[in-house]
Amino acid sequence: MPIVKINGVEIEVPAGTNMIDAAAKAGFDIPHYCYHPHLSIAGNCRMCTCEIEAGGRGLEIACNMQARDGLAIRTDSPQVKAVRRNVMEFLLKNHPLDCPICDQSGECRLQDYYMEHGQYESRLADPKVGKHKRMDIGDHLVLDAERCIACSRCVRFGDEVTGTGELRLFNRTDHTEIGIFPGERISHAYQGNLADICPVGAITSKDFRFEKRVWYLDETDSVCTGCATGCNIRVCHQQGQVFRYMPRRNDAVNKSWMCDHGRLGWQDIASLRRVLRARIDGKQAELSEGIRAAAAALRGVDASSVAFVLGTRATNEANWALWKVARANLPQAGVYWCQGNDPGAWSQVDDLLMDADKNPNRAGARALADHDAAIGDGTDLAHAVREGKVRMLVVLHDDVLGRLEDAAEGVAVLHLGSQRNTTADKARIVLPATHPTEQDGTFTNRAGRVQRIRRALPAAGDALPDWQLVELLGAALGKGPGARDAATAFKLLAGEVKAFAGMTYKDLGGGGLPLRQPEPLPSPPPAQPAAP
Amino acid sequence: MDVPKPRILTARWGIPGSHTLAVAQEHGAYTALRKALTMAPADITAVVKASGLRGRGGAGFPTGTKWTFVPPEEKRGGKPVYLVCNADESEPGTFKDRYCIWNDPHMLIEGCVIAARAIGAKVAYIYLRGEFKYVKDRLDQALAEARAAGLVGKNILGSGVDVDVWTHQGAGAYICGEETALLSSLEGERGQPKLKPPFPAVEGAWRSPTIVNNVETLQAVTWIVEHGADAYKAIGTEKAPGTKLFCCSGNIRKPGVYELPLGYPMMELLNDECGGLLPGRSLKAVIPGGSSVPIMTPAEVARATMDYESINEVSGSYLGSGGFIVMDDRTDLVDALANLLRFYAHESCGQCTPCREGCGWMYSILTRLRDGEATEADIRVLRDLANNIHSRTICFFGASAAMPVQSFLKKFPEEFFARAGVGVPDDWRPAASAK
Amino acid sequence: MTVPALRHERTFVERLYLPEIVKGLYITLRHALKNLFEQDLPTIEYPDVRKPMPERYKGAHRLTTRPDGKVKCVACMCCAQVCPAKCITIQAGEDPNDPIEKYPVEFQIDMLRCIYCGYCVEACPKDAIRMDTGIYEINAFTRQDMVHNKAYMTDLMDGHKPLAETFYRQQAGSAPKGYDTDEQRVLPVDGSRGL
Amino acid sequence: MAAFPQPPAQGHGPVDWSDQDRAEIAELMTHYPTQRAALLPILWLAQRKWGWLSFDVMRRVAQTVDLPPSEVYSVATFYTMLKKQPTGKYLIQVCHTLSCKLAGADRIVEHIKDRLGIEEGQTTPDGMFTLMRVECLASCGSAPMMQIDDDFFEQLTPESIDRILDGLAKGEPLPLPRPEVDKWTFQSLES
Amino acid sequence: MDIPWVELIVALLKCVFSLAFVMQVVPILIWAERKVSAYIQDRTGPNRAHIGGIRAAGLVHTLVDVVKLIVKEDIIPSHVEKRYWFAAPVVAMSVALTTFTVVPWGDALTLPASVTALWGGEGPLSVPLQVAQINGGMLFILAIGSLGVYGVMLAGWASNNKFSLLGGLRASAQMVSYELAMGLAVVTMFMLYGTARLDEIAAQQAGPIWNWGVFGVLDNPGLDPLVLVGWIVGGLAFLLFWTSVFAETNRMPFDLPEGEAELVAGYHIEYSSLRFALFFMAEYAHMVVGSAVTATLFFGGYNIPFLDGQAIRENTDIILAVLGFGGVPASIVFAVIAWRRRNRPFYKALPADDIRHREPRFWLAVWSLSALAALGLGVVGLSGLVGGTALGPELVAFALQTGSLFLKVLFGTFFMIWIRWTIPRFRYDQLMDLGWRTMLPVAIGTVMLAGVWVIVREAVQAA
Repeated sequence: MPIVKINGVEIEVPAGTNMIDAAAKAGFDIPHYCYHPHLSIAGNCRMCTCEIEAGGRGLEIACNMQARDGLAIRTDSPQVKAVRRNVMEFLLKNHPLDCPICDQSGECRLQDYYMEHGQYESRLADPKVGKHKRMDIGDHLVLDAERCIACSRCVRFGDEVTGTGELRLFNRTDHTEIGIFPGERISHAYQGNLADICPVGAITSKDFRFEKRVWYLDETDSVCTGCATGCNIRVCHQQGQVFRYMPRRNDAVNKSWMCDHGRLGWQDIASLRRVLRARIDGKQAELSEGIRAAAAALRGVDASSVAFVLGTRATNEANWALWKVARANLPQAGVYWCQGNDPGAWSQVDDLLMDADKNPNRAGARALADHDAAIGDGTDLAHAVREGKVRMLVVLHDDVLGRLEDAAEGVAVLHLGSQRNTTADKARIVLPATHPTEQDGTFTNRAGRVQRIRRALPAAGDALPDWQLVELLGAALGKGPGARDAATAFKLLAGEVKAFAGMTYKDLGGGGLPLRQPEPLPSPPPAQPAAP
Repeated sequence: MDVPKPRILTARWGIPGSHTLAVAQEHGAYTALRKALTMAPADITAVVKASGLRGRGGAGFPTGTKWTFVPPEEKRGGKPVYLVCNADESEPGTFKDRYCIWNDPHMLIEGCVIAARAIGAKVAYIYLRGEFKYVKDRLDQALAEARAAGLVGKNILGSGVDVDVWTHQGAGAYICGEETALLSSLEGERGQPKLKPPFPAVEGAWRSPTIVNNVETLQAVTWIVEHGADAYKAIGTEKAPGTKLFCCSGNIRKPGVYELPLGYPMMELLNDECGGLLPGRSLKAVIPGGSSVPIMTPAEVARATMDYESINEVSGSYLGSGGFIVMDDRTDLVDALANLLRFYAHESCGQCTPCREGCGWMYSILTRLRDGEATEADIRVLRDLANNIHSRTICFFGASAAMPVQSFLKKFPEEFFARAGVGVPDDWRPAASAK
Repeated sequence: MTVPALRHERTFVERLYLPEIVKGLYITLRHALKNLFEQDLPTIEYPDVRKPMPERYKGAHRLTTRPDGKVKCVACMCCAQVCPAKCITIQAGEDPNDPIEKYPVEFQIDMLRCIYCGYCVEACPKDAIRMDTGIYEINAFTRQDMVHNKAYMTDLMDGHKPLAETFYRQQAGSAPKGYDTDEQRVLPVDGSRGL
Repeated sequence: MAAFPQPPAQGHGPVDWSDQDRAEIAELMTHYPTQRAALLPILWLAQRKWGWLSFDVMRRVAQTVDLPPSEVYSVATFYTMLKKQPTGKYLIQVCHTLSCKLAGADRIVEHIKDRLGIEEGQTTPDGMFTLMRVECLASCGSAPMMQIDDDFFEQLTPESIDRILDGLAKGEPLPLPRPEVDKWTFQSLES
Repeated sequence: MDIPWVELIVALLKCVFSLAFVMQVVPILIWAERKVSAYIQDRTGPNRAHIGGIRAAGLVHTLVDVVKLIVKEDIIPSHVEKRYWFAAPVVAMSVALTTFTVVPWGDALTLPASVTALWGGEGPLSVPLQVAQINGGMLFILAIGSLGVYGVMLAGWASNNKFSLLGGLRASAQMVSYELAMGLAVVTMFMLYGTARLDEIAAQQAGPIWNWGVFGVLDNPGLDPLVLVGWIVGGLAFLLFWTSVFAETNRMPFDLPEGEAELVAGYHIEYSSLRFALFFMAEYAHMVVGSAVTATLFFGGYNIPFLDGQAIRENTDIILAVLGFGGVPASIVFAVIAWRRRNRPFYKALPADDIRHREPRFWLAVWSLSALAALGLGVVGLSGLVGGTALGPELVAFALQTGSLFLKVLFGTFFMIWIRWTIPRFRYDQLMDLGWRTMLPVAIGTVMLAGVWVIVREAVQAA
């Protein structure tokens, strides 16, 4: 691996590494607009210009400079600073400076770099070039061509990531602007990324439009629960209200992208379909009453006719806890996991990010099933129900009844979940669980990567985190798994289940870890409706 | 100056019907090709290299050396090699290629085939600027004749060499004269320059190795292959052998294209070939190599000879593409610079920041200056902008736009400051009256 | 930076206190008698007489308008952000028919919280909020009424001049410099707008 | 929010190639290793066929080369010779870059404007002529000059302009070939 | 008739008079406090409230204040000890008023036989101008004054509030501390006067000004340098007493029982409306009584220097004439000033129909009438009609002597106000330090010195 020198700091990077990345590794921030780690090099913003000390000469753009032995650059010489200042001046020449109404304010690179590298005094006495403003270019996007600095990130995104290529540069000279063909609209499912990658306010999101100034938002790293892909996200929220999800870079999962369905996933946090209170036989009840009633109901039936259903929408911790509760208190009861596709809910599946399986933790539930061969799958459960062996179902976040339909007539159901569905509506006892944004835990994505979710919001209503709800149910039955918090639950889980062996929340960090197993789980065939 | 003025490139010019295959062959066309077909490609390259031929497009890079940059076949990974002839003649002040093709299309075709053979290309494209529709028609006609005669296409003259030559018409973009932009345009994209590295010789059109040569260069190649490197070296100067077509325009009696050996004194070009200035006029300034090179003062003109080194030594300017624009004392230099900047502001491809925003900005300042509405501070901003654009862009266009501004402001500051209503400030010329 | 007070050892006379007390009494008596007999106190007999407010006096906030009558404010939240008392609440909205896309659907200032620091005025990039009304009588019977809303602040100076200017004109016969003539407005002399 | 760009008031409506065009396009495509490289020649073809490139035409071209229409529009807006607006029957483009300016291009433009009674960028009411100033046309030696459609007219004088425009107005074809083109050195206009 | 009706009625009248004497001063003091503080601080003070356009320099405010305090809601907190809480302001007020009963405001009013005959009296009746002639009059004041601390303590404790309790504690500690010095200062004066009866004390100070207590109570000084000792004794006693009066009345700089910064308000924090007003007025009543007692002990009481009761009665007509003709030009000057004030900027800024435009006219009228009255008085004096009657000189003496005391009280209270707006308040430790470590030793020393002086004085007077 070549060793390059940046501002006198020597650093070893893989051959071909871009100097912006190399500098970042060495701890130097090279300002840039057009460069994006997951897009091709355009080199047109000229902001990343650096001075070559050795292995070349003059000023070169860092984004088009590849690490090679003997290369030494400076990112802080007076000349480099002058170039940045001048480039900023040029960029702002025709920029409308409508920061007050621009949603990008606060996360705009023009602002940031201006403060850092700008000239601070205007020399502009000439009129600015006017361009198209406020154009409706897609279901989720607004385009303001005046703010555009023609970095062409969005063009390259359209060419290289989605392959749709709607956005283009039109005209030339300082009339260059981004736009789409008249009558066309951006219709792919990754529009939000265009607003994300736009370093200025040219492309902004309609969903977030004028909702909040970004500097008010708190950010919590989490994982998207919209499908099995498990895109890394950042939950942007303020005072208990989520305003948007943003993708978080994780090269192993989602690079820098996420789909629009996932991006709008926060809208169901406060939806009418949330379960906020415990219900017993259709009547609202205190949570403690609900748990007592559930325990009593479980004790009142023959243990062998009870089936516990692990949820593919529940965290690993909760599934493990439910399994432990079942094994410790009702050893004769059956434990099942269901793959749980919701057929038809999402039809669009591509080779980019979206998965047909809309459950974020299928692989986690499956890893548990692999650990304990006695855990049956959805087919086994359907069998058992049809044969009438099951008199009582304990369901964690799963719409079992929705799939079994009338086969499960007469089966008493205890539902632990956050959203109303067929199962929750028909259940005898419903206990409210939190939305993933309201709890700590882990999900295992389709590729078997265990990733943290973090609590961003206070729990709505009486809801409790999945694992805690199960824990309390276990305690009411006699023996809970004995976790005090999510981290402990995960630690116990890691100590017991080989696939998670040795993992801790600290190890998972921001990017997660793959399950420990000889080979990764195969991806499911896309768009194939799964059997319940 | 009594130097021989051999007609190498213009040999067949003026002969009636020289554009037809029959007349051209009568006057020696395609003899070089026949000779080249007998040579190994490497030998052709060696001859060209030995001749010291430098690219006539403006940069003056040795052509033979450029050809050697094409990766050998085993390193190409099966990618083809392309030859592209740059006939996108759009530098203001330059108009030679049009006459080259118009008068002697077969010499270009011959050159293309020879060069293509040298670099191993199977296809050569002649990129003509969009306005040269009628030139393209004549070239296409010549090509058709040559193709019919087996001089172009598959199995040329039974040698087993395949070289197809196609014309490609641009559509009015100065920037397409820049080689990477030309390749973008050839690929059917916006004619925006590409990042270097990789250089076109390594990764050019369709990401394959591509050699881009000027029309005049390829025609010179024809002559070199026919007559040998030594004959070519005998003409011109040591560092810049051969002849060059000079496109003379502006306030002179006899504008036009003149073929002269390199190293010809500039003053004689002006006074003898061009017929001197119009009666009663005196020389104010000369732009020696197309609009984008720095301007020269009369004193510099008197000392310079027409070759790459001398011009640069004497005035810091460049020979460029040989567009020799003469301005006499009637010329308003502020207006002239505004005129040039309007050209650059109009032609910037809009890709990278300094040139995209800077050219328009410089033009608007110059417009105000021309109209007497600018101040001294504006002139300083203008110079700063030019400095900030120069060599900070993807392609050479930025420098092309900046150099006139820099040189006009440096060499003729009186006119500009007078327009702002002030004298030249003391700090403007830092002891640099060295010129 | 703390500056140490200059102290000296007390002399015996000073330690007796009584002479010092007499000195103090002399000073206060001198003031009292002077004021009793000369009667040129700087006190202004408000509200019959009003002090000419300086141009830069920070009175009640108003929202300025564009020529078409819409508020200049574009709901950029700069004022809300900079406000140390966090008394400004803005709800942004989109105006589909206006080239200036963003406008405040509601703009509220809780005058009970406001500390009149004027940061909002300084932070405003659009000159949309000003405190040049000269109104310092900000009162209401309920807490809710002390929350000034967009309509109130927009119409506050409707047809009137900023108070400060009126006072100058009233008292000195000339307006202070620095007011743009477009927005000059006349305030009723009875001061009813302020009460 | 506004739709972008505003489609021009006029367009061509649905357009399609003739068989001859298709053959020509197929032949053009053989010149290049990729299909899209033929975009520029096809746009020229389209412009010659339909006069100018409306959005309808560009959409058709996009289908032909299998590209998003925005890509075609992007390319079309880059090149000045591709007409995004309809012009008169004859498009007069007068060069006004440095050499032509030194030779008096401004006078030429003024003369044409006076003669046709239009401003730059306008079309005569009868739809015959559109006048434009353009940047360098590589005919600096024979300045001043203009281009009418595809043809150069050089060393212009007011008289020669009158002659050319008279001829065109009468419906005569463009005088071709013209003697100036074969010359490469010129006697300057001594004026 | 066993019941001496006449004496009963006279006693009642005297009570009413003394009550009126104190209570009429209180509003004036409140007004003066505001006005003096304003002038000292270069302000105008209260001047808004008016009756029919007449603002009377802010005097109306005091009236309005009273009305306000009376009609305000009387908040009785639920957590207080009700009985004591109710009692506290009453205690405070009654103590202040009771002490005045032993202060004489004139030597005696001798009603001639012609008057007493109206109710069948026999011969002239001499009415001492003092509510109660008690032998230990000064001791009575000390005793009753000490009760004042109960009002404060009760209020502080009964309010059941930390702050009020702290205020009450401070007040009681402070009062107890300064009572010592006060008592010793009084003892000094006892030694000098040889009696504790205030009427006798006042009578001893009649005549020349050096008879005043503050100069050591000297009948016939001569020019002996030893007189200075008397001055020192009297002066020290006065300083001690006067300082203690400040402390006892909780006036600045000894107003530690109150304190917005540290105690919110002090012992009366829970009081509002009229109950608060009682505390408020009690403070001022205390000031009046303190000033009256000080005047009596040190400044000749009701005596006018060089003009004892006998002299007044003998020269009634001359005094009246001088007063009358002296008053005329003074009134005219005031009338002119009042009339000129109509040109003040304030009146010019008023709307034309403002009712306050009549103010200058009102004052012009008042001062004109006053000039007329003074003229009348002068004429009466000249005419010699009054001096000839039996009752006339008695009434003039009564008026002048009471007026003298009134002026002295006013000056005393003004001085208290003046001090308040001049001197910053003590810290509590400084207060205690001053009381115990400075004033007590000095007071003891003063008592000793007084003993010396009593002996020396005899020698001096003998000389």
